Amino acid sequence: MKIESRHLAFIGLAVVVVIAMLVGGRPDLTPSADSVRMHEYIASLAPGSVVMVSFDHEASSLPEIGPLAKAFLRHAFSRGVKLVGVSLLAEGTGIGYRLMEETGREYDCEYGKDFVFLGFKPQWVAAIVAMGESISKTYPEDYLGNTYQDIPMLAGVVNYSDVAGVVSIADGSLTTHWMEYGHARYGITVSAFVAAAMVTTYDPYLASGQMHAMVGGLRGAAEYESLIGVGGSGGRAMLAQTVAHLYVIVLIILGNVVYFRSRHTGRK
Amino acid sequence: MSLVSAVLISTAWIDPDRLPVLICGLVAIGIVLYTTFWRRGQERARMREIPGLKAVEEAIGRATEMARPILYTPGWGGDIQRPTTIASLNILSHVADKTAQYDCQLVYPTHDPVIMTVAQEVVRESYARAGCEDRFREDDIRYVSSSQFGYAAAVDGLISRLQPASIFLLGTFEAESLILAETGNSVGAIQIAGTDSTIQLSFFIVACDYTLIGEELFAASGYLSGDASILASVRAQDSLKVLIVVFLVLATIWATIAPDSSWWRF
Amino acid sequence: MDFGTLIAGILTLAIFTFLYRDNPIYRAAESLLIGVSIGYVLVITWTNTLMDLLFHPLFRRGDWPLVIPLLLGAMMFGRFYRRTGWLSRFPMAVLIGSGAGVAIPAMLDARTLRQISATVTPLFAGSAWADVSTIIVLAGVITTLSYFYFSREHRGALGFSSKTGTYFLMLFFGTTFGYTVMSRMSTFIGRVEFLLTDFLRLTG
Amino acid sequence: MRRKFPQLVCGLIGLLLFVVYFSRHPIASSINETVTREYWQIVFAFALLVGVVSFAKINLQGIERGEDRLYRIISLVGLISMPVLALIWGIGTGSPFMWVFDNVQVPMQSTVFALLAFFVASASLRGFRARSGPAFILLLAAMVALISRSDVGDLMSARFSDFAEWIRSNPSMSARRAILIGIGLGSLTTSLRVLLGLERTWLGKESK
Repeated sequence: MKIESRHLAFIGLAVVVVIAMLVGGRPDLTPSADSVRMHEYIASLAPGSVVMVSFDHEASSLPEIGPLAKAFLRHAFSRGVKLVGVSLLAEGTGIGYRLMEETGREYDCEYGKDFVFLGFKPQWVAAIVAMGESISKTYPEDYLGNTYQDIPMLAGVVNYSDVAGVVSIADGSLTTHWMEYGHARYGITVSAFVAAAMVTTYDPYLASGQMHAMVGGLRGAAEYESLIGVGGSGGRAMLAQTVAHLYVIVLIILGNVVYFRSRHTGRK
Repeated sequence: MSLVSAVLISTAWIDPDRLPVLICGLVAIGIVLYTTFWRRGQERARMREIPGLKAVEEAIGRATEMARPILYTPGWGGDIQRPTTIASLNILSHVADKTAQYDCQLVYPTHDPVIMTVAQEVVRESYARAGCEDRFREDDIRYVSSSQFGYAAAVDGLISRLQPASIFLLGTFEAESLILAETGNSVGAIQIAGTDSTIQLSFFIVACDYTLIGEELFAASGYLSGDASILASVRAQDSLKVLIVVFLVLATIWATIAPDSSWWRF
Repeated sequence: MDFGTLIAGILTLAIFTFLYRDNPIYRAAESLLIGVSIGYVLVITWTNTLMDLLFHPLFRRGDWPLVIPLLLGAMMFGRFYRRTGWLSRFPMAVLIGSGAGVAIPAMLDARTLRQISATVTPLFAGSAWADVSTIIVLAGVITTLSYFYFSREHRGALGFSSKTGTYFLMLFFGTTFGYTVMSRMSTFIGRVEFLLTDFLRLTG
Repeated sequence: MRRKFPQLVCGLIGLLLFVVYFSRHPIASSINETVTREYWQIVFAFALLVGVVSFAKINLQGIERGEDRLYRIISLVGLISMPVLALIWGIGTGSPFMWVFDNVQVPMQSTVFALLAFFVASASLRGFRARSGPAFILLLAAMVALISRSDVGDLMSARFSDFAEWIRSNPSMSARRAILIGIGLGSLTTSLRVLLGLERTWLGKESK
């Protein structure tokens, strides 16, 4: 069995993360400006206003997206905001319904009165544009097969002008379509909870006002949880996350030490 | 003119919100057309070097010497409508010309059946031009899976089994980028990457030997093919950049003097 | 433990064996993943696209204009014979042409124009710190653009500007790397959680 | 004829969609929708069939030749079983089709995704060498981001996180913005070349 330096790096990572997960723990965090801005935005919505939430992610990123989605849903449900769930990805459909259902139950919210899940429509651009014209025509039925007109909370919700904003929960670039079509064409306010990897991609959109507010990554989820005062898995995984980050930093430093040493001996 | 546009707008044929885009688009198109058709014949300006380009020849030479295959893949993120994919196919055509000449195996896995179809056409033509169409193997240009990590697993497997001497990762990549680049590194391949996906660029820069950043990919396709029209459009893009910089500076000064102005907002 | 979790756990471990190197266990799992994922896409495309968008509207509702995409699609099959291979260029032409037509205004608007106007910010309107930020952003955009200027060799002022641009680019790539590490670690932590909690039941 | 005609179709339909973008007229919207929704999806679906057939063909030929027989059989069984399951029991929640998706495809996909964490580790060890000024900046920026997004940043000082945020939303954002502008221009010219027929790689280059 031939062990290379990369194998050692692999083993090290597995060991530190597994130990951190077994130990557990919950550190305190100072929320960043991004999280505070999102929190203020959701808190400013009047109870009873309707917000659309779009689950634009796949199953494979659930470990990161789940805590973000729950933090948002908890805040919205606790404020009495009514939520309309949709999904632009086939894989996000089952997950979106499950998340809304579970979180809604925590706050005694009733399906059909406080929240509803419409489900998935293919071709994201077409779906976004079609809803801009008419949501009921795009979704004649909800995810569970109820007719749109029979759902009490949807009475009077025709298109984006009857919705306070859309919150996209995304692991990739789908939020771009909400901004480039939903916002540019119909003027809907777009906010997003995104995977950390996407944060720098969306920065210019946030700076140009095409996006209203953004929270990113597990750290963002943990910050948001501390802002709304509930615990969640975002905080729980933060210890493992911190340890993993430190481990990567140690590797970077180690790599440079080896590099400069070999250069040094090479010169001699 | 203004009467015509007023009529068009009033009958809803032109969306007034999009008028600025239309005007800027026409100006940009005008500049591109002018550079392409009227200035094409002018002497070739001394272009700036792109480091990844020489490496392309080097990578092909290396594979030939070592008698090992070349692996070329356009990433999971693109489809045939994406300009990046088209630029990547241009470079593929150049690479295939060389592999046909030197009789070196070229393997091209892709996630998109349409890209597969076009790539087969491109490579077949290259082999025909070199007069050795019999050496072209359609199976080498293959569709693996549309699912992101199905594709990543398949290309990973190919890399570890074929042990290619050189790997080209040119196109639109998503999260699979680092999986491929690190596996390629573990088999000791020389790797040339290029993409417009900004997140993945950070990984390519860390893990690959040469990286074409964003627009460099478009320019590279022009340099390699030596196509005068592509080079002309690279020049047109440069003129547009100069215009943009002038605009930025002027508009910032203007906005500072007259903060209420808004002509610079699109 | 239910049967599904058992299978999922075994397959998870099989994929992880690739970290040591390519091996028969990984290869078997990889082959299965490729096959199943193609099968999944095939089924979803069949029901959501071919049935919902083409066959049902065409044959049940008599939506005859759909004959055009049907014909275009069928032309793709021309590829199976060398003599009819050129037929597949027509559907390709439609895809590529319409893609290009849509891309020109959309890219120009969302990527170029809006980003240009967002860069323009009045100076001396807020704090001194805000002005510093504004100037840095402006300098960053201009110098990075100059890095992508190809028509001339990068010497003199252009050389200085494009060199400065590389520093901005590296700052961006470094920051992005840092943020992306966070995502990647989260995913791995998720798999560890599955293995520890659901599969091995070591934590609750 | 075999090249010119497709070329013409490409240019005309491209021009049509370009024009349609600037209009809000119902006819324009419906053209836009018909092409992007119906044509793209349907043609892609047929192309997928072509891809699947060629995938099956390559594997069957491989099995005949005795190359990697076992693995190829596993792939084909996976490929065939999904449509068969869907055909017999449907694709609803709780169907065998979804069971295979949930317990076979999703865990494997997530795990391939999770491999990335390890490759991040090996790339960090190998790739971040402070060889030059820019390379040093790359390394430094990565470390600042890593620290600020863990708990350590808070322990050091709140100022540190603010500084990291400032870097992200100012100098770093400006580079990303310039890349975005450049890609917008690159896409514009490439697309234009396609429509004008100057870019013909997709047709296969003519033999000289």
